[in-house]
Formats: sequence, C-alpha cells, structure tokens
Amino acid sequence: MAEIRLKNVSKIFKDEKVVKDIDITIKDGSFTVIVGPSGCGKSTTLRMIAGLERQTSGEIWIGDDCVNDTEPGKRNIAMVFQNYALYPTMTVRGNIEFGLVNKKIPKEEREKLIQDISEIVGLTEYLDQKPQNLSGGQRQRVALARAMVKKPKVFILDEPLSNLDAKLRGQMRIELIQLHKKLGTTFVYVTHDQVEAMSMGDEIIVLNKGTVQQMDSPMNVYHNPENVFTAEFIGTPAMNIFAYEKVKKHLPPLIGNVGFVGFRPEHALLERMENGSGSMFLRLASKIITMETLGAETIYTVENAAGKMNIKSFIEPFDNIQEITVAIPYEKLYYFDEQGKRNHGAVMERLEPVLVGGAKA
Amino acid sequence: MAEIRLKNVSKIFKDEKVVKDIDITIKDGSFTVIVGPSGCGKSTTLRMIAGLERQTSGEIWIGDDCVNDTEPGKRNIAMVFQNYALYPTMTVRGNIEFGLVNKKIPKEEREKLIQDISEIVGLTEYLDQKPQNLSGGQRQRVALARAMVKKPKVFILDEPLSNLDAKLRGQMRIELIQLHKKLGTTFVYVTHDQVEAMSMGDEIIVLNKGTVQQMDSPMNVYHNPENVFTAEFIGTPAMNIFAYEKVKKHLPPLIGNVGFVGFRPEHALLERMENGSGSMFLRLASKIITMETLGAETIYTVENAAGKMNIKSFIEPFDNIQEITVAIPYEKLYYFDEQGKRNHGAVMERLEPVLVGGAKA
Amino acid sequence: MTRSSANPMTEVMPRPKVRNNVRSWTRSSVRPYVMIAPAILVFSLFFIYPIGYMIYLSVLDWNFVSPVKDFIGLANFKGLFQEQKFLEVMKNTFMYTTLTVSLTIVISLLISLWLNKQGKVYAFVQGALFSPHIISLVSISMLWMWLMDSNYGLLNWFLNLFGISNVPWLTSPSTSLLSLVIVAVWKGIGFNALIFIAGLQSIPKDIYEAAELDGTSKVRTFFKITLPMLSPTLFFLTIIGIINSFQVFETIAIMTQGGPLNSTNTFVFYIYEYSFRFFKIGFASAAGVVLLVIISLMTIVYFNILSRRVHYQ
Amino acid sequence: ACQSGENEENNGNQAEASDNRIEITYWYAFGDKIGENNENLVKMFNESQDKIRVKAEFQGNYQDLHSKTQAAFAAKNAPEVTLNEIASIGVFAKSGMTEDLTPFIERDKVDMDDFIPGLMGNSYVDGKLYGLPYLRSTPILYLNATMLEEAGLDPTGPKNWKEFEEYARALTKEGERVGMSLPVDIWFYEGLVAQSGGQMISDDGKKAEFNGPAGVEALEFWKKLSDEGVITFQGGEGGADVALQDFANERSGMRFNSTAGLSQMLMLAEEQGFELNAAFMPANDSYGVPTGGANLVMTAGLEQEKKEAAWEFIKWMTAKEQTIYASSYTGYLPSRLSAVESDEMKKLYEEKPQFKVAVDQLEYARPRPMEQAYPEIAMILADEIARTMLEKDLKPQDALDKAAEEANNLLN
Amino acid sequence: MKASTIIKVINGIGLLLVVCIFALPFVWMISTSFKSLGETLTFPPKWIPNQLLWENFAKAWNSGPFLTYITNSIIVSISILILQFATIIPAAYAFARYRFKGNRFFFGLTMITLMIPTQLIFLPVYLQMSKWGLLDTLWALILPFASSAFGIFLLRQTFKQVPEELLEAARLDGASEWKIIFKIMVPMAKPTLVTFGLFSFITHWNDYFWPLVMTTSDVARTLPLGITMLREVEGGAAWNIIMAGNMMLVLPILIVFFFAQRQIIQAFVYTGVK
Ligand SMILES: Nc1ncnc2c1ncn2[C@@H]1O[C@H](COP(=O)(O)OP(=O)(O)OP(=O)(O)O)[C@@H](O)[C@H]1O
Ligand SMILES: Nc1ncnc2c1ncn2[C@@H]1O[C@H](COP(=O)(O)OP(=O)(O)OP(=O)(O)O)[C@@H](O)[C@H]1O
Ligand SMILES: [Mg+2]
Ligand SMILES: [Mg+2]
Repeated sequence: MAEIRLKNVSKIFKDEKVVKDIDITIKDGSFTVIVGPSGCGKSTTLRMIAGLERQTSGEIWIGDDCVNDTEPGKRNIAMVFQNYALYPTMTVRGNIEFGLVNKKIPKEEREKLIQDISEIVGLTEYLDQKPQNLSGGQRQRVALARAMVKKPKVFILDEPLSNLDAKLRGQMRIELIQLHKKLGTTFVYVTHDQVEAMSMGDEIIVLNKGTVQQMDSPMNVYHNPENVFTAEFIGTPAMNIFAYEKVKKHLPPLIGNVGFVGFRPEHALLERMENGSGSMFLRLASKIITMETLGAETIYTVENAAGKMNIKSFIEPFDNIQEITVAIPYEKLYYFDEQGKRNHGAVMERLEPVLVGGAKA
Repeated sequence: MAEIRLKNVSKIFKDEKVVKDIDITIKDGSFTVIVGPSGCGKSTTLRMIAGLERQTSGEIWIGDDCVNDTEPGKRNIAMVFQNYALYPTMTVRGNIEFGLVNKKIPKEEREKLIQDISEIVGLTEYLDQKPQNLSGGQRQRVALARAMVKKPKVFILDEPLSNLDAKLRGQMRIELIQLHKKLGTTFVYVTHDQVEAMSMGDEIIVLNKGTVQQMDSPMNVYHNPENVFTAEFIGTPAMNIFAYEKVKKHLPPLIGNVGFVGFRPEHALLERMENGSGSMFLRLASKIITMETLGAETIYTVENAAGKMNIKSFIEPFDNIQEITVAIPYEKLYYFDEQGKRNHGAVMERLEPVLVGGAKA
Repeated sequence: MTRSSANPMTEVMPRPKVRNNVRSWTRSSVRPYVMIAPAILVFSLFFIYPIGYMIYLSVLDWNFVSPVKDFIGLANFKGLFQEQKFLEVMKNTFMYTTLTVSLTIVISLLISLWLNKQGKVYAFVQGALFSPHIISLVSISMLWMWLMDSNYGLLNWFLNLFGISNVPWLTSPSTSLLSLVIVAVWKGIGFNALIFIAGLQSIPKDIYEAAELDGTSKVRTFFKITLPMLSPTLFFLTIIGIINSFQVFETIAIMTQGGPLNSTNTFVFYIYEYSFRFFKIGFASAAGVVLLVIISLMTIVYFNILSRRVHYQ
Repeated sequence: ACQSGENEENNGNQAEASDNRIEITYWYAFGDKIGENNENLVKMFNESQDKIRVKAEFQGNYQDLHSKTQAAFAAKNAPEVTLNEIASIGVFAKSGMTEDLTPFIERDKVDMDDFIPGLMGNSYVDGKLYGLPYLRSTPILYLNATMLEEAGLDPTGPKNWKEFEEYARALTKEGERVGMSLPVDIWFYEGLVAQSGGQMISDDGKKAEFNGPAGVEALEFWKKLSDEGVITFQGGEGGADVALQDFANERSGMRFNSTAGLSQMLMLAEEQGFELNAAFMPANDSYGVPTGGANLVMTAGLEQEKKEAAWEFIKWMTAKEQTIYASSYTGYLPSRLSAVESDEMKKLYEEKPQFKVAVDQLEYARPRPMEQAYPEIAMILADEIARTMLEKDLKPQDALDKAAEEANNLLN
Repeated sequence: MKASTIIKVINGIGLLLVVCIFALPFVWMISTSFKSLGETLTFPPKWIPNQLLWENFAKAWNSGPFLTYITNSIIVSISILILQFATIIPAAYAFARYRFKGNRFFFGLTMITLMIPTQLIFLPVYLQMSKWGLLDTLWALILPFASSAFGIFLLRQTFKQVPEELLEAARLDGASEWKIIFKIMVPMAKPTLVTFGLFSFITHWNDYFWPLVMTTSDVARTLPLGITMLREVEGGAAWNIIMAGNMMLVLPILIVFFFAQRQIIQAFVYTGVK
C-alpha cells in the first residue's frame, strides 16, 4: 500500500510530448480512475508508473521511494492489461505462479497463495485449464488473480473490462469495487467508460492531450467541472455548452467574464409551446430533431437559437410534437470564460447573488 | 425494398437445432433489431436470410420471391459484418467498387456511384487508402458504403458497432438511424447492446435458444414484456423479478395464476424507514448493499425479503443510510405464471380491477 | 504530505541505486549483441569469411595447389563473360529457376485450393504430397534418373500405355532441363502446397462471405481476394524457391553432370566443376562472385518489395 | 568419436593401437567388390609385416577422390598413398602433388618389364614414373552369343569395322533391337581413333589431333551407323545404364564396356538366359584400345620415413600375388605378365575365357592423354560427338574442328 | 443429387491420382528393393517382384559400417538441431524485439547467408577445419550449421507476433529477459520450432555434399554417403541394392513426418510466414 506521486513527469515520443508535466498525488488506498479521450496519454502515464516506459523528465515516487531507476519487476506493482496478457502456454496455475517463482518464493508457500487467491476469485476448479479454454470473465479473473497474488503496493488496471460484454462488465465492475474494499490497496484504473469512471472511482483524473484537466471526486467532476473539457467529457449525453453570445438576450446581464454557458441534459424541462412563462428559467423555443426512447428515459435532440442540444427526460415521451420550449433553471447553468475555464464568480446582475452552478458538493 | 418472411425456418448444426421453427415477418422498410444472448442463433438467422447458410427446413421469402434456392449474390441483400470484412488488399474505392464490377456496371456509372456514396459517408478523401490505414469508425463507414452502393432491397447488419468505442458507437448509431430514414430500405440489425436495440429499432425481435420470445416495438418490449426472459433481458439494470411466494403476504390476494412478480428498477420509490405507510404500494423493508452514483442517476442494490434487487433513482443519493423501504406502486407490478409467461389477466382481488402492468402503449 | 518534506528525500536518495542502474542499463544495451553473437559468429566464420576468401581468389590465376598465385585482376571475369559455356550456364540457371519456381507455385496453389479441407482423407493426401520433400535429393535423383530412363523408365512405359512414344527425358538437350524441372517441381509441390494451405486457412472466412454477397464469381474471387490475400505467402515461396533453384546441385551432379551438351549445367555445378575437375580455382571463384552479386541483388530487392508491395494484415 | 565393432571386418587398421608402426593413409575409390578388395589387401598388408600400418579410406568415385585429394593436399593433410585415374596422372604430377617414383624403382631394382607394357603408357610423365598400375581395365566388346547365333552370325564376334557394320545391320530389327547401344563415351572413341591409327592429342601435348583423318574417320563411322539406325547412342549421364539395360533385355546384341563389368555381366546373362561372349574391340587399320582404371601414386612432400612406408605399400600392392588377388576378386586386369602366366589366373581363364580376352587385347593398348586440360577437352568433345549424332546435317569434320579449336585454346 | 455424387467420384479419383503421382515412386522404390538384379532391368517393368529378396537389405547393410553411419547421422542431425535452437532463439528474439544499432545490417547479413550455396564456400571452410584439426570429425559436419538463417527468419516472424503486453506482464512479474525468452516466447513459438526442427533435421539427415567433402573415413561418415557408395561401382549400378539402402535412409524420416504433419500446418497458419 502506497501513495503514488508524479512530480512534473513528462514523456516525449519522437518529437511529440504526449504527457506534459503531470504533477499529481494518488492517495494511498484510493481507487483513482483516469479518463480522457483516446490518445491523451492515459496508458503512457500508467506505463510510466509501472516502469514499462521511462519518463523523459520528472520523478515518480511510490510510497517513500523514488522509483525512477527501479525495474518494473521491483516496483511492487501489479498490472492488469486490457486484453489480459495471460501467458497462453501456461495453465491458470502457471500464470498465477509465474511471478511468485520469479520472486523465489518456496513451493509450499506458493501452493498456499495460489489456493487462497483462486478461492477468492472463484477459479479453483479451473486451475489446470489453459486460458484459451476460459470465458472472457474467467480470463479477466485470472488476470486479477495473477496481479493480486503478488500482494503489490499498487494495482494498475488499463481498461480491464473493455473487452467484456455489457452484462459481464457490470458484474466485474461490482467485483472490482468489492475487491478494492477488501484489499485496501491503491488502485489506478484507466477506462473509457463513463459509467465505470463514475461508479468505481473515489477520485477521477480527467486527462486531455497529456495534461490534467481536473482531479476530483466523481460527484464533483460531474456537478462541478472545472472547464469546458471536463464538462463535456463527463456525462452521457454530454453537457450542452454554447456560446454566451447566442443566449445573451435570453438571460439577465451577467457580472464576470463569460464566454460559454452550459447545462446538463437532465436539468432542462420541456414545456409545450403555450405555457412558456415564469421567471428564473432560461427559456429557448426549440424544434425536436430526433428522439431516442430508452425505456426509462428519453433523449431528445433539439435545435434552437443556441444550436443543437440534448435533453434527457424521465417522463413519458411526447409523440407528434415538434415545437417545444426548453427551460433551464438559472441555478443549473454553468459559466465558462473564453478559454473554457470555469468562472465560479460569474453572477447575475439583477438578482441577489446566488451561488451559480448546480453543484452542492 | 422488400418484406422478409421466414416460414417455419429451422437450422440444425450437427445434431443441435440452433434455430427452431422461426416464423416471422419483417416489415418492408422497417428497422428490425434482433437481440438475444450469445449463441441464441442471431447470426445464424441473419446468415440464412443472406443465403450464406442454408436453412435445414422452412422457407425464406424476400418480397415476392422464395429465395430458398437463390445464391447470396442474387438475393439483393447487403450485409455489414461485425469486423467489417473489408477486402484488405483493396483501397476503399476498390472495396466499394467490387460489387459493382461484379454486376457489370459500366465504369462511368461506377465512378459516379462511388463519388456519391463516399460523400454521404464522408470518405471522399480516403478513397485511395487501404482499410488498415483507417480508424475503426472510418472502416465501419467503408463497410456501410460498400453495402449501400449496391442499392440492396435489404440491409443486414451483424453487430456492426460492437468493435467501436463508446463515443464512436453513439455517433455511428445516429448516423445509421438517419441512413435508414434516408434510404427507407429494410434493415435487419443484430446487436448485444440494449441501448442500440431500444434506440434504433422500430421493431425488436427477442431471441432465446433459437426461438422467438417476443417481436414488438421497443416501447412494448420494454413496458409490456411477454415473458420473464424478455422482461429480464431488456433494460439495464434488468427488471427485478422474484417468486410470488416471497411477497404474497405483502400484497392483496391475486386472481389468476401467478408464479413471479416483477417491477422495473426505476419504478420503485425509496423511503426512509419511518414514513413507510400509504396503500397502493408494495412495500419491502430493505438494506442497501451497494450504491453506484452515475451523475444523473443512482443505482442501489438492496436486499430484502424477496431477495436482492436493483433500484434506480434520479434523486440525490442518500449517504450513510442503510435501512430503507422500497415501495413499488401496484400498477407498476408485472405478473408471470410459473412457466415465466406473462399473465395479463391477473388482478388484485380487493381492488377495482385496474390494468395491471405499467405499460400504456 | 507537503512538497517541502518531499524534496529533502530526493537529495537523500542513496547513490548506489543509480550506479546499479547504470550497470543494468549497459547490460541491456549490450544484450541484443550478446544474443545475436553466437549466430553471427557462426555465419561469419562459415559463410562470410569464405565469401571474402572467394572474392580474393577470383582475381588470381591459381590451380589451388601450386605455390604460384598470379594476380591477374579482372581477367577471370573477362574470360568468364567471353565464354560461350558460361553464358549458357547463366541461361540454364535462369530458365531452370523461372520454370521451376513458376510451375511449382502455380501447381501447388491449385492443388492447395483443392486440398484445403478438413478430414482424415485430406490430411493423408496432404501428407503424401509432402513426402517427396523429406527425402534426400540423392535418393530422389537416383529414383528419377531411373524413372526417366528413355527406354526402360517407368515414365515412358506409362506414356506408351497411352500410345505416346518415348520421350528422351535426360538424354536429349531439348528435354533434359525440363526433366530436371519436373523433378524439382515434383519435389517442391508438397512443401509449397502445405504452406499455401496454411496461408489459405489464415484468410478470414467473412471476407469470402462478403464477396459471395457481392455476387462474385469463383474465378474472380480467386483472383481478386484469395490471390492478393496470399501475397505474403506467395512471396515467401517465390523467394525460397528462387534461392533453392539457384542452389541446385545434387540432381545435376547425379542425374546429368550438366549434360547433355551443357544443357543442364547451372551455376553451382559449373563452379564446382571448374574448381575441382578442371583445377581453375580463380576462374570458378569469379563465377562464384558473379553468383554472389546476383544473390545480393535479389536480397535487396526482396527486402524492398517486402516492405512495400506485399499485403500484410 | 563413435566407432562400433561393426566395421572391424572391413578395417584392418585398428588392431593394436599403440605400437610404433608408421601410420600411413591410403585413399581409394568405389565401393562394393572393389572396396572390399582394397580393404582386404590393406588388411593383408598390415598383417604381413610389423613396421607400417595402412589406413584404407573410401572416397567416392574417381572424381570425388581427385577433388578430395586436391583439397587435402592444399590443406596439407593429403593421404600418403592414393589412386589417380589414369588420365589424371599428368595433372597431379605436373602440379606437384605426386611423387616421382623413379628413384625407388631404381634403388629397389623393380622389374619394370614384368608390367604389361600396354598398361604403362599412363604411368610416365615427362619420362618419370609417377604411378604403378593397380586396378586397370580396357573396353572390350561384349556379345550376346545366343542372339548372334540366331542371326546366323559367328558368335566370336566381328573382327573389324566392316564386320562390325555387318553384324550391327544383321542384328537390327527395326523398333525391336539394334546392333549396339552405347553411351557417348570418349573412352570408346579413343579406342576407335587408335584403331584408325591416330591419336587424340599431339605428342608434345600442345595440339588436338582428334580432328585429323583418324578421328574424323571414327566419328564418320559412328555417325553412318547411327544414322542408319543399327547402333544407337544413349545421351546423358544415365547413358551407360541404358546401354546395359538394352543389352540385358536383348534389345541390343553387342556392347562396349569396361572389363571391370565382366563378372556382373556374366551373372546377368545367366539370369536372363543367354550366353555371353567377349571380344576385342574391332580393328580398323589395326586393333587399338585405351586403358582405364587407376594407378597407385604417392603424394609429394612426405617425410622420408613416410615416403619409405608409402613406397613399401605401393610396391607390395603391385606385386605379383596381390595383382592376382585383385584381378580375380574384382575382374580388373592383372597388371603383371608373371601374374597372367600364374596358375591361378590360368585356371580362371580356363573357366571363364572371357576374362582372357581383355588381357590379350592389352597388346594393342594405348595410353590416354594426360594433359591437365584433358578432362575439360573430353567434355567438350563428348558434347560435339553427341551433337553430331543428334544433328543430321552436322559434318563430323566440322564438329571435331570446333572441338579441336576449343581444345587448342585450353592446351596453350 | 446425382451431379454431386459424380463430383464426389471425380474428386475421389483425383485424390487417388495425386497420391499415386507423389507416392508411387516410393512404391516403386520399395518394390525394387526386393527385386533381383535381373528383374530391375526387365522391360516392361514389374510391379511385384517374383520373390522378396530380403537379402538385398542385408547386402546393402553389409556393404559398409552402416551402424556407424546411422549413429553418426543421428549424432550430427541432433547436435545441429540443439545448437541451432541455442543460437537462433536468442538471435531471433533480439532481431524481433530490440532496437539496436546495426540491427538491419546484421539481419541483412543473416539473410545473405540464407542464399549462399554450400558449394560456394566449402573450400575455405575445409582449409579452416583442417587447420583446426577437425577434418574427418563430426565437428566438421556440425559446427558450420550451428546456426540457421532460415530458422532466425522464421522464428523472428513468430516472435514479432507475440503481443507486447505479454512481455510487459512478465517484466512486471519480475522475469529476466532470458526467463521471458524461455518461459514465454519459446513455448508460444512451439509449432514454429517443431517445424523448423523437422526441416533442419530433414536437411541434415539427407545432406550428401557436406559430409562427402568434410570426411575422409568411415569414422565420421553419415548415411547418405553410405548409400551413394552403393552406386559408385565402375561396372554398373545394382538398383535393387541401392534402393534397399535408400529405404534405410527414407523410412525414419517418413515416420517422423507423419507424426509432425499437423504441427507443421499449424506453424505456418500462426506465423503466416509473414
Ligand atoms: N511507443 C510509442 N511510440 C511512439 N508514440 C507512442 C508510443 N506509445 C504511445 N504513443 C503515442 O502517445 C500518445 C498517447 O498514447 P497512450 O497510449 O498513452 O494513449 P491512451 O490515452 O492510452 O489512448 P487509448 O485510450 O486509445 O488507449 C498517442 O498519440 C500515441 O500515438
Ligand atoms: N458453422 C457452425 N457449425 C456448428 N455450429 C455452429 C456453427 N455456426 C454456429 N453454430 C452454433 O450455433 C449456435 C448459434 O450461433 P450464432 O452464431 O447464430 O449465435 P449468435 O446469436 O450470433 O451469438 P453471438 O451473439 O455470440 O454472435 C451456437 O451454439 C453456435 O455454436
Ligand atoms: Mg491506452
Ligand atoms: Mg453472432
């Protein structure tokens, strides 16, 4: 168990700086999720922590040691790969045992460790199978067992569930959460999947183009994004963000530098044309373009003065209606400056200053 | 454009009957989605329609023709494969052109068709690239273009989006819906993905072990499942279903043969212990086991007399509360008989007969 | 956990670790050389050095045993290209190579398309097909020499059954090279077919299905899908075939000795004959150098084509 | 490494290992009977005295043997004693790989007159003796006596070219059999040239003479018969095998072949049920044949001790008794007159008179050319002869002139 | 229905024909090895000998120290195999997995040796061997083939296909490079290694030229030399004996092959010879 600190870590591939002066501390025992678009440097960051890639500059600390010059095998880190990277020629037992043998742990102790671990992950009866005879979920468990058995200080997981189908993914997600609780080890977890990020992490790191956009708890990242990137990246459908210019006339004057305004799809109300009145709402006359009904919820794509936007509604879908008014409560609006940075200080002039932004956390 | 009819179609592989007397009509111009667990015969059904596999018995009609003995190339069907099945040795242009050359369409016309199609799918600038130099989404588009350019009567798509990442999948989903609208051709679409099935199809066919469980509109399949299988299969988290026995004492007596009772996770209300009163609700005292916060919604896993169940809530998550009451409105309960078949006639004895089941469609 | 407490720790970092690391770094940069060293040593000692020696000999006039070694510059090369026989040898080598490689590849490709099926019968036939490959060229040469006997060979006996008169096979300059080609093709088909079958099996099935849905005829599917998909295999076999054909020796030494009328004399045999029957080491070495140049050119072309033209998944 | 007891019967050379005998190596060509003969003789030699031990080693055919001797000489580990196919004696001697034996002959007063003179032609280079005849042969004419009789011919065979022509014609039945089936073999051609009174290469070794009248006459004779279809030439490496098969299957009535094959031919004839006769190659102006086989030679540059040992061995191998042994074991010619007259040989000749023919024919034996370039010339010439047979319009004179031109280039 | 049976029959006949074309010569070889000398010369040829002359085999066997030949053949082929594995595995790994200065150069060098006929280089090697006193020993037959360019080529392709994650997983498991090679890479390349092993074994088991040149006595001679010796007779070849000898050469390898055939196809499916 250990804290991980990256101090001004950068990585240059050829001429391209893919990780830019990252400076973060991953708390001991936390479940930290790294998210970000493809190619933003998530894997590279993980691989530098694991020692599979050497950082171009900066320092990496695990617990009290600077591991800059420590071989991967000596860092006391276990990694679970996207496609499991199981040794196909070894049995499940062999896979789990391999790291232990390298550590020169005596046979009896190994046996015991394997026994314990395979009970935990429910693989006891498959110990003598080859990985290719196992299902996706079972392989995933082997990968976990292989990582766990080494009792590492840090677990690193790079999109470990992305190759599983939806059902299994849900199941494994829960197992991983429970595993983390049980072990109390630091987990660093990369994913593409919103739901995974939100539901699993204590802490989310949003990465873009090699720089950290925000590092915070899931709720804060969702409700209190620090910039347009995070706001748009987290949440499905994404937060609707539009130029302030386009809605200026529908809003009371604002104090502060505001370039963009946003709101979450689920915070808007849809009203039939007629009853478009009442204050404290940003009201936009809109046209419904498409409507996706997903059982419990319906997602509308609408078009209005501010452009296209998604609205999420939990009420029965409207059929046959085209014209509609979208109403967003003022307190659910987010303000960003021209650079896309959140402007926490922006307030509406004519009202008593309220805390803008929907977040309470 | 054409209607597809399967008349008593079966398929036996070796000794196993993987498709069992399927008897369905896929409407002309519809977007029909086939869903079902892995190995239930989805691909086999599609492949029989396409002619890549011959049915063991039964007849397949496309439009007014029985195509039992028609070669795949002559059925006027285009197929998009899961892993695209692009010809890796040909350029994008070559891939799109290939079918046209087989049809002996003159060069000039081909050129024009390719030009048009590649504009539609946005591939114009990649026409001279090889598929392996394209991204997943672009490859997918090439596969679509190749299918579209033949102007087929029927489009068959076998999990065409499953290899794409979440973002791209969402985008392609919308593109496909629009494409279907534009072309008006019959689409038969296989997917594993709930969201795809619900949002894209006009019609959903739920398949299990080679038999059709239900064929209906997405809303009906969701709100009005015909049996336990469909009810559990459609919706995430799945409908909560439990033995009638376990909740019998919490419910007014029922008329009709009821084996199982179910409700959708989002239809339950969570109440603090104290205010557990009021009628017309099935109330179960429960313990919260896990809680997944997903931004706009929270999913609770609770345990109570009926077993474990998932509850979906759109209100702010409760923190630090363990004991809770789950309340499900009577009209949101679904009843099934012992065989798992929906019992539409089951009513509560002491109440005026209401239309049971939440569905209105 | 503040920054100020972290900085001193960096400074206290024990140095030995770093030194240890420097050593491991050097080890890792030397490691690939250590790994290739044994192989490269063997190649240098037994292939590269002899080649150098051969180049040295090619500018001498030497009979191999006499103490007199006259340096004569490029005279050997000049002599070589003035010699009718050498030109014939070049021609024979190219003819033999072209015919052998193309016939082997075409026939084995067709056969592999046919035999690319599962089942015991097919496994057996594939095995039978491959069996000539595992048998010593010495045995094969003896066997075929005898099968191709123009009067008493099984082959002519068989042709006679169909009313075809005797073919002179190895005994006439017009058929001798072709006869050697037949032997080489016969021997090579199994190996080639086996690799083609492997290649065919690695082509994804759904591509064929896509083509079927595109209404593609069998022939067109073959030329437009199968063949391009097989291009790496095709290329591999071509290059291996060319190498082997250039090196043909045993069949010639045993079956024809380069005759009749020099019609089956090829590079390697010619070189061997000149150095050991006619004691013209310098001359033979010059021919060896010419062969080496051709081979090197082929190697370069091979790598360039490989990296450019051939399709790889 | 891994010697097993298996080969003790073949190798007499691994007896008591650590005495102070002088070890020398002897390389020979050919296996089967010939190989056995070599091994047996060496064993006998090793047992006959206690100063020298010879190791006999098989090296393939003559070509292999020569190549390897040459390589071994360059690597300075050549065997002390080896065989030179007689046409190669000159090459080896002139390039300094073999030792002049003259001093030993003179010192030990070896009776050179006892060697059959016909066999000695190829033993001298520039007047010095470089080898002593060992397993030697000549081509002879094999006859299917049964067939000859059926055709109303004298089973003792044709005596001269004219008769040969008649025989060939008489034996030929179109599509069924021919008079003679033979490979394109310079050895036989050398015979025909000799019979016509010519020679292959001029005495000074500087000029080809086979395109002179004798050579042309020989080739014209062959071409005439070949064109007429009464003799057929078998091209290619397998030609000799085909000729043999033709003869065995009675598809030809006559055959030129080495005396070395006589035992095998007798066996075959018996199995095929015909009587085999042997005769001189027919005469033109006179009889005349080349000889074949190999001479024993000593490699050059040996230490004195080894030299002596090698000489002892060569002397012993070519002595009368051993000649008799080798001749009767292999069917090769005895090389000494005294051997021919010995009782053992006489007895053999009585039983199998065919063997005598070859010995008698030696009276007309000619040396083979020994120029360094001769192997190459022989090949060129063989090609031209084969071409003459194939191309109807090619004049023998032109073909031979062409070959001679190339040969002259090589000779100078 | 009928058309398909006809096709089946034609297919069957075709298969039979293929087997005949490729296997009949061996049947012929077997048949001949039992014939008498006269029978080998008869025309038209006989398929079944009048009587089975087992003594042909005895004769072939007794014509030389065949036990020595066989032992030598086995020692040479197997030693070459072992040495080749020992040298090509690390080399192929380095070529496939490391970037180092001269990578392309050394690989090019390796590929050139693939194309050099042994006839071109044996002379200097012979002289070297002689200098080292290794002529006429098994070393002279083994050492020059202690590595194989073809093997490195094939194996490199296979190693390249092993996903990088696997190696990283092993590194994180604390495995050394050598351990990675022998515990991860080699087992994964097993079909390729088996195939290469078989080819190498066939090549050196059958090799005629090299042993002919490098050996001068039976001590170090191999089976093919023993067999050709049967043919080197001035008078005329005895085909029955020769074929009997060849049978000894061919049979072991034929047996090995029939067991390894599946593996070979697999190996090429995996490497795709890419
Ligand atoms: N070994 C390498 N050599 C050169 N560039 C590399 C290498 N590895 C990664 N990159 C580049 O570095 C950038 C970041 O890659 P990285 O794999 O960290 O992205 P990622 O965030 O993990 O993306 P994904 O979500 O697709 O896995 C990419 O642009 C990639 O092309
Ligand atoms: N060619 C075949 N030979 C034998 N069995 C087959 C073949 N193709 C499919 N099957 C079997 O038929 C059943 C149905 O397969 P099918 O591919 O139609 O399932 P699916 O619903 O498409 O599954 P998935 O969602 O995994 O793609 C499976 O049990 C499968 O093993
Ligand atoms: Mg990544
Ligand atoms: Mg499927």
